[in-house]
Amino acid sequence: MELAMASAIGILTAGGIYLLLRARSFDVILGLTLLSYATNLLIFSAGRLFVGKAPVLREGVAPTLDHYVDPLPQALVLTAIVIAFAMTAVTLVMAIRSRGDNLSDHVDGRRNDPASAAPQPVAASDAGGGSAASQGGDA
Amino acid sequence: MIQIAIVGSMIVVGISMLLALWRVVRGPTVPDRILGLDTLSIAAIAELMLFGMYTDTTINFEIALIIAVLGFVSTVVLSKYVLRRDIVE
Amino acid sequence: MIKRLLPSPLLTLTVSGFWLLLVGNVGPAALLMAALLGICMPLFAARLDREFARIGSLRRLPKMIVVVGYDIVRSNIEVALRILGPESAIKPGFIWVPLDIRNIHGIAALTSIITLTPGTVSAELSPDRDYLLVHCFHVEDPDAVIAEIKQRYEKPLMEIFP
Amino acid sequence: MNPLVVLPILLPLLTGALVLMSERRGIVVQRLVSWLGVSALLAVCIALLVQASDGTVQVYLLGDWPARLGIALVLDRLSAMMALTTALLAVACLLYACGGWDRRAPHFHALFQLQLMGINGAFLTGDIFNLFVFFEVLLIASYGLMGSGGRRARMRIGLHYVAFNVMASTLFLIALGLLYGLIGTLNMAEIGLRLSEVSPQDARLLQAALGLMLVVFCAKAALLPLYFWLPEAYGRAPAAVAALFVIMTKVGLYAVLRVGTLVLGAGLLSGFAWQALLFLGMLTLLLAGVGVLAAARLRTLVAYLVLVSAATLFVAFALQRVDTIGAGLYYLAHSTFVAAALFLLADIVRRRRGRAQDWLQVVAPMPEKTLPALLFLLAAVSVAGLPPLSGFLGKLMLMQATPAVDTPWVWTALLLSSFMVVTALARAGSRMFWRVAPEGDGARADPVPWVQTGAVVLLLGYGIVMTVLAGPISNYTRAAASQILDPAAMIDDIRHSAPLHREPSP
Amino acid sequence: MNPSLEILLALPFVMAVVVALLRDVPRGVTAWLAAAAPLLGLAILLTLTPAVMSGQVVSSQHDWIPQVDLVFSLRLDGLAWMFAGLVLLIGALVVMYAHYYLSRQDSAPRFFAYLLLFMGAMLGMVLAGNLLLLVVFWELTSISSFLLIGFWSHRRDAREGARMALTITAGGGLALLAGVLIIGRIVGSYDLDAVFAAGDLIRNSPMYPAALCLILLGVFSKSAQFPFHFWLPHAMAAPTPVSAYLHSATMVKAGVFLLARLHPVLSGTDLFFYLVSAVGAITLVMGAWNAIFQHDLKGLLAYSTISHLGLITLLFGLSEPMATVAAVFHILNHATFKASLFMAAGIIDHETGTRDIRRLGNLRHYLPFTSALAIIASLAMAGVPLLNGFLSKEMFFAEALDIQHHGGMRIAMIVAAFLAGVFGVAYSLRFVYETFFGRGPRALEDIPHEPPRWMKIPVEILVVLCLAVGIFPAWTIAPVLDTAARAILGANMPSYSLAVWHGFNLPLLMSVGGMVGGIALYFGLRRLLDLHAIMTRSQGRWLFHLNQEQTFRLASRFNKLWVNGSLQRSLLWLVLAAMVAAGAPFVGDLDWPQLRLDNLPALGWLLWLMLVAATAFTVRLHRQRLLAVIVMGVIGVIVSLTFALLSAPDLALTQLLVEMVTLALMLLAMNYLPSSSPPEPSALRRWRDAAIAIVAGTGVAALAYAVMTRPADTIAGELLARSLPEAYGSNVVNVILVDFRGFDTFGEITVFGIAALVVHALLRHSRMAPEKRMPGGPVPLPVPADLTQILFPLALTVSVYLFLRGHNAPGGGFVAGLVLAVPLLMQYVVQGMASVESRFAFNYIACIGVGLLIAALTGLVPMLMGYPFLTSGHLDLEVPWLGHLGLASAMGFDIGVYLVVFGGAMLILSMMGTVKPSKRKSSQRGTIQPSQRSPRTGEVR
Amino acid sequence: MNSAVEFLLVALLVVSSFFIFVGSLGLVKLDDFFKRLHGPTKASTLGVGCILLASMGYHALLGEGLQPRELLITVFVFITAPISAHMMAKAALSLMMDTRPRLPTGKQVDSQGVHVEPTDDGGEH
Ligand code: NA
Ligand code: NA
Repeated sequence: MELAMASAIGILTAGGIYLLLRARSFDVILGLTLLSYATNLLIFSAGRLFVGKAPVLREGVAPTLDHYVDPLPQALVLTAIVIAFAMTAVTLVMAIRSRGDNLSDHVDGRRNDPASAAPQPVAASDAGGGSAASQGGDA
Repeated sequence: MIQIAIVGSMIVVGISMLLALWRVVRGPTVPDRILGLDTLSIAAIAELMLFGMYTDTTINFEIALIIAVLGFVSTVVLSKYVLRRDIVE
Repeated sequence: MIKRLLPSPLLTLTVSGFWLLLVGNVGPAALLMAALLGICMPLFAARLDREFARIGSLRRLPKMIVVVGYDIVRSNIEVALRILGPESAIKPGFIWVPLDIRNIHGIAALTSIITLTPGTVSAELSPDRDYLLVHCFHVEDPDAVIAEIKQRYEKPLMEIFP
Repeated sequence: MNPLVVLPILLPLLTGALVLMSERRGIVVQRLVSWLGVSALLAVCIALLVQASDGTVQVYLLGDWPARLGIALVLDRLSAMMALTTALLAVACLLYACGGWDRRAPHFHALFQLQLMGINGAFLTGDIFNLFVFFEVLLIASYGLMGSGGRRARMRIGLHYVAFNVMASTLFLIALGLLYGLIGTLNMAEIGLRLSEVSPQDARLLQAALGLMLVVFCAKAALLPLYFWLPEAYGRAPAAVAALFVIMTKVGLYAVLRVGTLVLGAGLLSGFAWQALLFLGMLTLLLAGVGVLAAARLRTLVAYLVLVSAATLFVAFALQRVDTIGAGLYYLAHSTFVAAALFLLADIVRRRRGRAQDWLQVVAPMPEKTLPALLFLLAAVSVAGLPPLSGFLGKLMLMQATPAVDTPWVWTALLLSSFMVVTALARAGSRMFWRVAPEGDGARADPVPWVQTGAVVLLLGYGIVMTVLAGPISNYTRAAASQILDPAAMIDDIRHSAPLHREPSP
Repeated sequence: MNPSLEILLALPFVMAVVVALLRDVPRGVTAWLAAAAPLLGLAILLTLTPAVMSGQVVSSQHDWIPQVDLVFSLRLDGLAWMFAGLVLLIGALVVMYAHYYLSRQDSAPRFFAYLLLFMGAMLGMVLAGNLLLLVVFWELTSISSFLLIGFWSHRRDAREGARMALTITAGGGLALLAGVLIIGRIVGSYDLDAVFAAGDLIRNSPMYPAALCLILLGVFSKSAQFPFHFWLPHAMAAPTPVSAYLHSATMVKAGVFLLARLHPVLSGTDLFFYLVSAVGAITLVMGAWNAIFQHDLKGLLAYSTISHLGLITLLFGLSEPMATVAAVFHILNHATFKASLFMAAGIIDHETGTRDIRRLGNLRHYLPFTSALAIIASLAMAGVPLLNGFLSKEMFFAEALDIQHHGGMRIAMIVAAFLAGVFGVAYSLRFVYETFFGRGPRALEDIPHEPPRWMKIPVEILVVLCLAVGIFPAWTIAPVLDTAARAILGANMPSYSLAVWHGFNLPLLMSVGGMVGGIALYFGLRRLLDLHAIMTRSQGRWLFHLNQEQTFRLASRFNKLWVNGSLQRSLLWLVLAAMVAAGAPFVGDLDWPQLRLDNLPALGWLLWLMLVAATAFTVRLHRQRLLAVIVMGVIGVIVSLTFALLSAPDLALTQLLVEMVTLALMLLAMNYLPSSSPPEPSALRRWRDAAIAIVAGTGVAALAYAVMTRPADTIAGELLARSLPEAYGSNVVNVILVDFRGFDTFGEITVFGIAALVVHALLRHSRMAPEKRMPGGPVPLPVPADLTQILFPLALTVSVYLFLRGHNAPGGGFVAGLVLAVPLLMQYVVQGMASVESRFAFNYIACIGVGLLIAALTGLVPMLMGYPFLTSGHLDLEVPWLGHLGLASAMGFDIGVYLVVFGGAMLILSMMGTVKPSKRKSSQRGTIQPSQRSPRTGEVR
Repeated sequence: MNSAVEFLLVALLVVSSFFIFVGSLGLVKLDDFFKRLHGPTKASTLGVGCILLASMGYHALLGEGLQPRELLITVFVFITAPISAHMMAKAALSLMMDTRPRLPTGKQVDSQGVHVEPTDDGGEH
């Protein structure tokens, strides 16, 4: 069981890191998502792996680690899942805004995708004078 | 005997999930993949119920319930994406 | 007053029943909560209601359930056999089923039933709601299929959702 | 238990929540709420500093659970000082933002307050997972502050910043998972205690976990080779935000110091990694100096200055002496204020110079330059470590405290980086302020509200106070250093702090 | 305690501020205010003179930062007294001169403020009784001279000159600081008296060479010694009063002052002798030679200054008592004649509009009086008898001839001295002859005439001093020289006589030879070469420029390569750093853990297989984004099932729900992103990344395996035991979330809420074009709409159920919040945004705020009752016919969670679903032809 | 009693796993999307339904007691499965504009559900 879990974590990590190092924002986000699966499984398995010992107390069963699995890593993973979700949302929005504003979804703003051939926006003005709405995406 | 049947069913359902996964990765069309995912989640309900019997608890009920109530959301948003690209119009 | 407090008694009943099923007991606390939810949820849901379709007599409902249940079992076996058999023996096809039922709840119920019954999937409703596109796993006589659908499902549904 | 300890976290949170609910009432109400919150925060932080200055360690058991079961906040000299630094900085940043940016950036006040909550939480918590959570709070708020109201290049930089930090957080989680799997507890004091009794078999696994954690902290604190994200991110952030961000590299440094002493302080793992940090710190110092020379815009230049100060602090902390850490802490507060002041100043310059912005190459005049030039001079002298301001004193203390073995390299790195900074700042200053207006150049001078200049004056004023009161302040920082270098006492304090009404043990 | 030293030092600083603040007073007042500082200072100094002359050291001390031994200690001994006098006297004259020199456009308040600042810094440096304090003022002189040199900031040469001066001198200052710190380490104190007492200790210390070299770096850079000399000529871009001040008496003399200051402790070693005298000699000759070829009056004077400073340095380097006396003497003499010459040059510039020797000439007819003054001062510079320069030059020749024990050095020094004498005469001659005699002036705008009376007075005073010292040295300068030199030499003070006539001796011969040689050289050169045509280029400047610009350019190029702002590089380094940090402990002896393949049921292997396959295909399909997202959905389901099977029902629930919402988010985002990633140009890079990924994955797997197979030792037992009796919940995971570690959850929902705010802030005002448009308006989905509408209240019921049960069974606020949000999302999807928003207007932002407040208030209530934040309470109610009701206060906290999660999720989803389209771009990107889509990818073929 | 119950439960399990398996098999085996779409309906109706019955029986008779709430799972599956199928079918139809069936009235329906006259170049208008 441990071996399967460890190898699964490893494979998720490897996939995640490979995608993380890609050049397009969406690929990076996919990579981060894979990594977050790996991380969650890893933290979870820090409480060791047991079948059928959910940490929900039952009457007549002594509340000890012999009968229940360690609940703390599960709580940590819950927190981690929620935070990862929040981060994913923000990253996605940054990615689409970056794509919209810079006409490229390359993480470094490189413009080698033939789909968008419009001129590069002037780099200097990023401070947003006036209402951003009116100037938002206009190059 | 019932234990054997449960374990056997778990394996059969597991294989069904594997087959569904095969459709997901194989395609060939996008709706095929969506269908595979949908099938997978339905099979997951079955797997969870079997597992509950196997370990003699009902602790997984909430999970199965959630898949039943909201599992279709993934299918719907994916289909809507194929249909319109904009899933919230 | 009652109408405004309980816009849909059927929904109230459903929700309350759901609650009791969920908590698995009928103690006073559960009943109180069920009542509370039964009142609140429909009010909440009513805000999303787009077409206030009427609900008619529920007399035909039990029979309907039995029919559908029987059909599901029957066609399940039938389709399973066809899947296991040679694929060349399968003759799939699309059928446009002309609809007489106008109530949107009824149409929804009809599409659901068609889909739930193995062998047929309702794929599309024409924009004017006059036709329902049904894909059949194996069809030899389209008109028979149409007739069966109209007879077995649409008719009782039109009574339930006039 | 002293309820004041939790207030640096709660006050910004409540303020943030109230701001959110009052957003529809307009900017004035938001500002009012925000200022009330920050003033209260400042008062609380001052009180905490006074309380901590006598050397007692205050432990606050949240939920009244014993430290090992629940989450404990720990207030010692170091955390009190960090919280006060943050509060002082926050006052100036808020002042600057109220000059107009808060109108342009949606949710500015809420995000600002929640950012403060995250920073203070990171400084006060005594629980390693809770530290992660507060890291995330401050990071996500910083994403918002960075992106809100921005466009174009800032979005790309923002994406860079976010993705990098998300990956760092992932590493943090991996480290935490391994750590918990081996040690079985999350309270820093407990971990410190258990680490000292760990079997040699587990030791290397623990080293791996803690190594990962250090990598994360170093990434936040921008140590070589993990600083690439910083120059652009800080250089592009809105001024008030960039100024506030200055404290964030310090959060990473704080974490290095805290975890490095409290967790790694005793037993098998002591001394682990400090040599590497020292070496990388010096290298970073030099490369950051090169960056200062290379910067084409004033804001980027200031960002590299932040890097210089972070690297200096790495050196100071890695030397692991009471005197070097004490000097480092003094330098930490100084560099926070002065770098923040420079970010604000750079913004003022940028707006005064019209289209030329803060590009250093461009020949463009700057109208009404006397006051900004004077402030820039003060800030530059201070940040370059020239006498007589706080930067000089901080560097002097650090150089004096450097142990003889490390002296040649440390001094060389410090002085060389200082030299590069002087050179670059002389060039920047002369290009910014010593241009005269050619006729007809269409420079449009954005008016700068007095509150914004006031914010710069305030920050530089902190630096001057630090210069004048250098004696007592450095006494305090040294005391803080000796306190954190004696983790045994602190571990004892934390473990034996009793809940109010619960049983301490089953 | 006598505060006169403090007042003396404070005066210039105070007056600088006063002058700077009083910007609107008439110029005369400004000048008088500025002059007040040196004049009052001189008065104070005068009161202290008797004590100093009698050999006392006047001192005072104030603590500043005792921890680093930085004491504000002032100390007036003979040397300090002499320098203070010089600084103040020449300062007063310069103020007077500057008042007439500055033009209307120049801001007098600013000028005088800088000047006084500089004066104060100089005073502080000479008065400092603590080496660190000395360094402080040393660097202050660098900074203030930067401002002075760059005073005419509209001129390029001024800006460059100022930067050059600052870079060189402040850089030297840093070296000096290091040197001083080493001295402090050797001595254990920075107090000058303590340092003086530790001369032998210092010279014998192994750190002595380092300290000496570092201090000399400071000295040489400040006093423009070779090879740092080149900043000085470029500092001539400053207004002439500044040059007169900085380059005669003050700035450049700071270096030699320090040399004199530390002479007792540093000199006396061979290293000192060779280093200092050699550098001095080179500077002496090189400066003098270069001076001959300058066309700019001030340039000539600048090189002459360099040369004279070399002479002083050389004298100090000789380390003989008499040489030291000569050095101090020459400091005084040089200050007087050089200041007057600069002022004279300024007058010429002022009256003729040029300083170019080639355009000047015959000025004695136009400015007879000024010419006379300048000629006398030039002769002093040349070392003509009866002028002060002659005396110190004679002493220098004598000392060069008197070098003992260093044969080669003696000859070199004599040659250098002689050459310097020759060159000195030559450039002085050139200055005099080509300015005041001969033909000219050429191409001037106006006919020059004498300047205002008051402008000449400073020059007159200085020239009179030159004469007085030159003719009556014993009566005028002797006591001063004695006082100053005694402070350096102490008991080693030699006996000497200051007389104009010492009889015929070798030094006199050298002087005469120098005169003759100089005259011959000048006229010889004139005959052989066209001096006017020779364009000398400042090699130093060129080098400095080359260096500095090159440095900036190199730095910038390096930085662009190294810190290129690439996320890919950032992430790569982060991954590599993590791999190194986690791998380092295992380098050397890696013991592979024993692998066990037992105890995994068949189902587990099936799940494993699915997870692995799904991961592999996610990576494989990642360029087709929609496909990758679908495959990743499988991973979510499998991970969730894994959690369920391995006893973590809460995790499984949460994972499932988050999965659904994430999928929706990704699809919403994909509408605004390209549908596929272009192929990557570099296969090498892909393989590299794959290798890194595999190594990292293996590493993580190994670590995870090692940890999982270790025996566990956790505090969890206690959590389990105390969960029910003290926290009143049997779902221990939930109890941890809302009670034991409620503070984490608190942070977590804050993160969630902020994320929603961030999304809102980023999208509210932005307009974005969808990547590709589908033709037509929103598509109606009547059947799904109807069905989801039926589902909606039932799903909400489930949400309430999960919320209420959470404390004792899987569920809780977070899950319930999402179960509330997801059905609502469904409504948005099937009914359309407008339809839902019109019926279901909800302020999600306020919802987040209220949620956070409720969560906080649940924690605050126990605080009001004296318990810590978030302490949970429990209420056991016996309600008449409802029976037993248990209420944990943690439920209140969970309500906060519920609201934040619901509000946050909905805010995020609705913002992403309602981005305002940007009309301009939609036309660029075009629409999708439904008939041209590929069923395989859903994209246009 | 017990063995009869067990036999019944085993039978239910066998039936359900059979249908689930056949459904997935169909998903893999059949060669056209619309044919495959019929496979999973078996899983969601008889397959899941029988397992739920088995589970209820198992818990009622051999385990923790009657769990009527498990019935709800079936109810929800029956409500939601048609939505999924309908949406997937619509999605698939939208990707086969040229081969999708025409209305009996002869009109074409495009992905927006709008009647359009059939033209040579597909659904453009
Ligand atoms: Na069907
Ligand atoms: Na939309």
